[in-house]
Amino acid sequence: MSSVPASAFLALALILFCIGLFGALTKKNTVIVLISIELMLNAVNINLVTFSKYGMAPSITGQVFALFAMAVAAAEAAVGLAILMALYRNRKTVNIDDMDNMKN
Amino acid sequence: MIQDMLQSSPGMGNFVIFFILGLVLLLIVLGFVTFSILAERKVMGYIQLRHGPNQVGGRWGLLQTVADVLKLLLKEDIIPKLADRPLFILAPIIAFAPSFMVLATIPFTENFQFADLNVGLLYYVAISGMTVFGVLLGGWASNNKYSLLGGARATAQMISYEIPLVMSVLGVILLSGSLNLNEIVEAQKNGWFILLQPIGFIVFFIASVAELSRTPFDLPESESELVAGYHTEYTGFRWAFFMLAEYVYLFAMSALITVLFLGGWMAPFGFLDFIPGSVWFSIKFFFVLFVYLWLRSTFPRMRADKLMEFAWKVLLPIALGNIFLTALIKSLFF
Amino acid sequence: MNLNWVLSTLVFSPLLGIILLAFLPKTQEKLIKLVGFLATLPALVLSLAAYFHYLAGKKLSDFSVSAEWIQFRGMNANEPIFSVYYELGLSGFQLLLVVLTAIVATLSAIAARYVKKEWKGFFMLFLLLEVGMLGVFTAENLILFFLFFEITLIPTFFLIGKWGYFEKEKAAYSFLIYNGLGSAVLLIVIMILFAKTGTTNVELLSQMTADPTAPLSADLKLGLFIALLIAFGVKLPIFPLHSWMLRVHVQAPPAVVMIHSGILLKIGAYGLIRLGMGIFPEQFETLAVLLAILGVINLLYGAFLAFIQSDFKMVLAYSSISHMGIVLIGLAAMNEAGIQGAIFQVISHGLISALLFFLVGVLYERTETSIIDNLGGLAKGMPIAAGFLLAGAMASLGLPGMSGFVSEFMAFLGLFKVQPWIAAVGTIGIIMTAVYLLRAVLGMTFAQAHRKFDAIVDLKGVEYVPVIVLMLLIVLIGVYPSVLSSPLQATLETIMLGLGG
Amino acid sequence: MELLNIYQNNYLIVFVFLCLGVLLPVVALYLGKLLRPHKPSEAKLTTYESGVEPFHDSRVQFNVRYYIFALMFVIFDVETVFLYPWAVAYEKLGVFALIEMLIFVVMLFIGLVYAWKKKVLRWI
Amino acid sequence: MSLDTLLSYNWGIMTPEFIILVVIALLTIFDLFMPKTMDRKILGWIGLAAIFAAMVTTASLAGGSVESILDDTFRLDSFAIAFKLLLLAGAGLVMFLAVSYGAKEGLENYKGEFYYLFLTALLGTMIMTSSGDLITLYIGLELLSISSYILAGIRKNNLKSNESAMKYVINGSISSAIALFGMSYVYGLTGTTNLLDIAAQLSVLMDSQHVYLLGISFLMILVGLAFKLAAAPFHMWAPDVYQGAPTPVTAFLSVVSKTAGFVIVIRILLTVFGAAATEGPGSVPLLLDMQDYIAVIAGATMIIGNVVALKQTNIKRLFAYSSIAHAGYLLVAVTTLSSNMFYSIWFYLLAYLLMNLGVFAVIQVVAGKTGSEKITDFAGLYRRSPWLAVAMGILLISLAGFPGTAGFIGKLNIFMGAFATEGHYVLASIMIATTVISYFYYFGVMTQIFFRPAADTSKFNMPFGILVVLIITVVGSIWFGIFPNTALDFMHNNLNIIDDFFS
Repeated sequence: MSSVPASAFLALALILFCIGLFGALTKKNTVIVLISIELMLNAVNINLVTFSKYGMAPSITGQVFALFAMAVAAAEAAVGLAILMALYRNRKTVNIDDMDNMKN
Repeated sequence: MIQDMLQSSPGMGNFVIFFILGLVLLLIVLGFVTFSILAERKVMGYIQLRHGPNQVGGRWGLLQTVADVLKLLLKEDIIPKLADRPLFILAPIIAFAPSFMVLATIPFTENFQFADLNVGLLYYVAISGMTVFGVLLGGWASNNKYSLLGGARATAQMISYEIPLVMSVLGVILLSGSLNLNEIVEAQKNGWFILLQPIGFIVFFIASVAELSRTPFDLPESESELVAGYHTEYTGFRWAFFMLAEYVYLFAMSALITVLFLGGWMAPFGFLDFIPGSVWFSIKFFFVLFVYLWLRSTFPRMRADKLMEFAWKVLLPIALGNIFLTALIKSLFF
Repeated sequence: MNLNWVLSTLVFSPLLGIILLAFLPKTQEKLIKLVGFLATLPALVLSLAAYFHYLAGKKLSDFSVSAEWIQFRGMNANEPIFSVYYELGLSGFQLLLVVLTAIVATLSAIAARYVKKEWKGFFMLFLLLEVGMLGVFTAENLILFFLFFEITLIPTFFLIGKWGYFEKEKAAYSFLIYNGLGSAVLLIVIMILFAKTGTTNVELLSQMTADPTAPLSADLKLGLFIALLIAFGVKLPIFPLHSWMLRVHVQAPPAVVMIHSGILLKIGAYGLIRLGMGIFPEQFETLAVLLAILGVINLLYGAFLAFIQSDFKMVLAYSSISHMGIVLIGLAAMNEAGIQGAIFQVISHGLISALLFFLVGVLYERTETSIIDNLGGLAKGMPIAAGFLLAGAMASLGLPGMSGFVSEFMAFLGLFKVQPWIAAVGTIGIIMTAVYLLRAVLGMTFAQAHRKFDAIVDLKGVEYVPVIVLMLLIVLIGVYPSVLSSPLQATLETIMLGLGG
Repeated sequence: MELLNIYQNNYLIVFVFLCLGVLLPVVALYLGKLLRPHKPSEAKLTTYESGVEPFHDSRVQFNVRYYIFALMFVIFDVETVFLYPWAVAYEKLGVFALIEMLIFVVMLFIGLVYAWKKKVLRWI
Repeated sequence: MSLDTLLSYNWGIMTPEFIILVVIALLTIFDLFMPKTMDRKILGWIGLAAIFAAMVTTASLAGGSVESILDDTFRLDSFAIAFKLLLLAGAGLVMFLAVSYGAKEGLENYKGEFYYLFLTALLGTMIMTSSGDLITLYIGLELLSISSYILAGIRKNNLKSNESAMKYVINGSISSAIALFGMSYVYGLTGTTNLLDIAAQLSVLMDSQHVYLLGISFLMILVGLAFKLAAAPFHMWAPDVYQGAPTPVTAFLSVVSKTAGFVIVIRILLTVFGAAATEGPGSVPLLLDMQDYIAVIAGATMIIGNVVALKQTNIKRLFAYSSIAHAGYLLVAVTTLSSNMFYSIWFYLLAYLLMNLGVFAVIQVVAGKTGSEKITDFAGLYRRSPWLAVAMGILLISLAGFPGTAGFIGKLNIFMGAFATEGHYVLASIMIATTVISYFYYFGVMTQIFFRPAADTSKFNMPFGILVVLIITVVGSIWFGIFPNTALDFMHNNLNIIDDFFS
């Protein structure tokens, strides 16, 4: 498996990141948006872990960073879902386009 | 031979060999499951002073479960009209596959282990967590109120008990300084972790019972409340795979407890070393298994709210405390 | 004797009034008006004292103040990279404007007796405005100048917007935006100069721009000068930038228009002379013809439009534009007579317009109109007021013996020397001035009366003070111009030196 | 090189187990299809609700409590991300890490107490 | 790492953080175990005391040499102290607002939560200022962000609050993911997350491919942080969030959070990309190469912020756009990289803190009384409460940047930098032009306050907290407008930021 070059991992991360970004920016369903954001963060983690093994100067720090990123992502998702629940209770929708109560 | 193969570079040949070996294990496990069901019935029968299977299946009802399997195989396969078909089909597979996968890393004896992973314990915890998806999906895809409720309950219970489970095992990791199951066994040379980690063991054991959805924590499939729970709509072999997963987990969990707390294949005292590791392992393994069966036949089912609160309010704080107690002991005495 | 304190005290003395007013109950109308009036007096006294100090033959530089104020620091250096000093000073020109400001401010405080509501707020803003004006004329430093310049904006905005007439808010807004833009452009100029030369002191800058080794290219200087022209052109106002000023003249309350027309517009002229001519003499020369043409356009445009107005306030507003044209004409001449004429015009117009607007205020107070037709036959009801109105108009149209004549004469004299053709066209404006002013004033005083003036009281009591004081000053300058010209001598010499003549 | 091979072979085994785990159900179900009867009827295909005619859609909104527990799980489970490496490396890190982790777990515990007091942990 | 290492660290430099951290924990526990009926205001006062104590300790740390502990992840330098003081001051004032917050659908039920979440966010900002490592920087940022998400949605039964929080979560998470992705490349190219080590590594970067990659990561970090700063075109979330959040939270977001955003921008951009070479060692830093991008963002932010503000009818939205515009002004200073950049940014943030918090104090009083947030609610404020009106007037004038107020000096500083170095004339001109545009809406509010008649002439009750905030902000705005050197000299004499970055 050492034959797999680092660039493949990086490309994977980039593709995942782009998919996530696309989803986060275009999807109507808030849950999917949150999932897309998680995808973006996971792409970052792939990057970090790849670099920690195959980077210019491999070091363990990348993995540490990835762990922190995971924990933060979890907290973010938890807060996002909690807020979504509060919103759903009041509004009965998870559609982003329905969030237009302001601008007046 | 195995060592040589492990050291050769991986390729198709290795894959085939591993596949055959894995298949052997699979058959063993299937055989185990078949007979552990029988054993369970028998044990419960004796404990509750009633007879287990004795009408069919030859002597002691040995073939009873074989007949059961054949019956399941021949049953008509029904997928409800309103069900979400792809998910309905997928759910049992998702539930079963991880249960078998976790077996790969368990060291049965010194030499008999499939994958000696550095992060074996983490692997077990991570992969076993996947089963929840199968259960939840099964419940959801059936489009049945009982199933949905059962699936949700099962999920809530499993994830709640997973927290104390992973926390309690930290004591073991602290003492052994490794996640590799082999090394954990080695670390018990001077004393089993059940002695050094009594609190951790108790928490782990209770949580494991809940993870296996066995009495007294069998709420997800409480027949009397939920008409069987998340697999209400499943029949035949699809249903069988949910059951199979449960029993394979029973197998895996018994093995894991043996490895983590009971010293794995090691003899309890040095002078008993002449008895081979596999025997020791089997003895311990069957003992643990027996305790599970024993529990099932003696305890009543817990109330749903008590069950959940027990995990968060009792087990989790104890597990957290145990971590520090262990860390403190370790830095003071080791 | 150390006279450093004088200018600071002079500029900030109205603040004392503000503080006093803040503690007065807001229902005490009489008391508030009295305090407001009294608070303008220290500045007046001090400015007159300074004038007599000068007349006594002592140097004006006695008054200069300079203190450290702001230091902008950069990397590593312990020395600040840029320093702004608190610098106030007086030259002859500035002295005259300070005196003018002090006088007009005091008189407007008297005119402020017509304010009908919220006297407290009015006087507080009014006094703040005075601080700003005095500061503008004494600042020796561009940043300080800009600070005071902007300080005049805010009180004026509120004074117009709150105490003005019907379309007050619109007027206040157009005042704010036009002047805001002007000051923004001014700020750019100041900042570029500051960044390039490291100083904002006007003196130093004048020396620096004359120095060919200074880090300012000719193109940049021209650009800066044009920007400056726009900035002060808004204030003055020069023809295409004037529309805000009409609204302000019509909508603002009398006391504010007195200040506005009498002094605020002069800030534009002051800026052009002191900064434009002082710092960029060469560029000024380059654009002199353009300025002359702009001046004539202003003159004619104002005059023609003044001719067709039916509201006397509008007449005066256009007349202001027209008269500011004369300032430009004088400046564009680039010789001693012209510049002197321009400065004379600045001061004389300050006095005259203050007088006329005061009278308009008086009339409006009594008749609630300023439409010329409605005021016909005024001479019967209010003979004294009508008389002063006529006298004021005469001064404005340049009757010999009054201040207007001296200034217009000298401005044109200057321009004829250099640009006879343009000047010739300009003279049409002089004639037009006579026509429209007489039309308007005579229409009010002696024309057929459309209403009864029985119940209307003529000028009385304290109202005489502004009228007489202003009239006396106008005549004084007309008869004895050297009250102005002697303090100006030094200033003019400096300017001429800068112009290379 | 040998270590790498062992490492990779181990994961190959994991992959084999995954394949087996998936294949078994697939094969078994396929074989079953050849053996079992197939006689669908309308009644067989309806959803089971204790013999009563099914009513409403079954995919009702879950009780909100389930979500809250899911959130709690996410938080606490991910925090173990820090506990596991810490436990493994504890020997090398020493007291320093113990104190650090103590602070961390105290914070975690405050979170638990918070949830407890806010009655989030109560089922029904 | 044994006990010796543990004790060898100079923990004293973390005192402010520890104070806040301990108080957070205490407040959480107090809130949980206090009887339901008890007023939670006491928690607010405790929090305030903590902020004050942290401020005093931070100030007492000033003047020392640069110290770093925990393997250089926590770094206390002059930069950190200077900005930490700002953050603490801002947070303290916001706390005063929060203590007196009593809107109709107020925070009564969640007041306890509010206080410690607020302190948590503050802790995040403090960690950001002091971090010497990408990981701590990121953790600080997220600590701030996640707490802010909850704060924005703390009125959980209010639909607007929910929406505001949801939008904030989505936008904030996307932006931090983008920035993090950029950071991962920086890590990949250097193999370290320590900012100084990164700088050292990047300064000898040779490969053009890597420079290209670094450029991409720069842009990603810039975009991610631009979201946080609410810089155009990534500002869309700000108005909605500001409108929906409770007023103290809005004040916090627009002041403290923004300050923290600039802190991180300076830290990352200057340390990492200021050192990165474009063509081998000693060549032009990448940051200078990329200056144009920042300039474009700055220009767009100023224009969009000011122009869109013109048509707002909701006062909080108006100030959302206003604060976007101010972020634009600050970005001008970042763009120019002039020698007085730190002073100008710091001073501007100080001025901005004073004037904006003052304005939000007034908004809180007025909106609390009327129950709505329309600009027309301010009509006749001068009649109803002259002092409040005058205070608001002064603050607005300061925001508009008139001389004699701190806002003017702040802008002057920035102009100075813009004209001084290579002469960013276009940017500076945009800044001046948009400032004039801003007169329209600032004076529009003034028109309501001073010129329009009041619909309702009842008086306001001014809680003590609001009074304190107003006095501090108004006096501060004028004081620093007239004697700016009191602040600038403090910076210069006690702190030497330049050394932190270029030594």
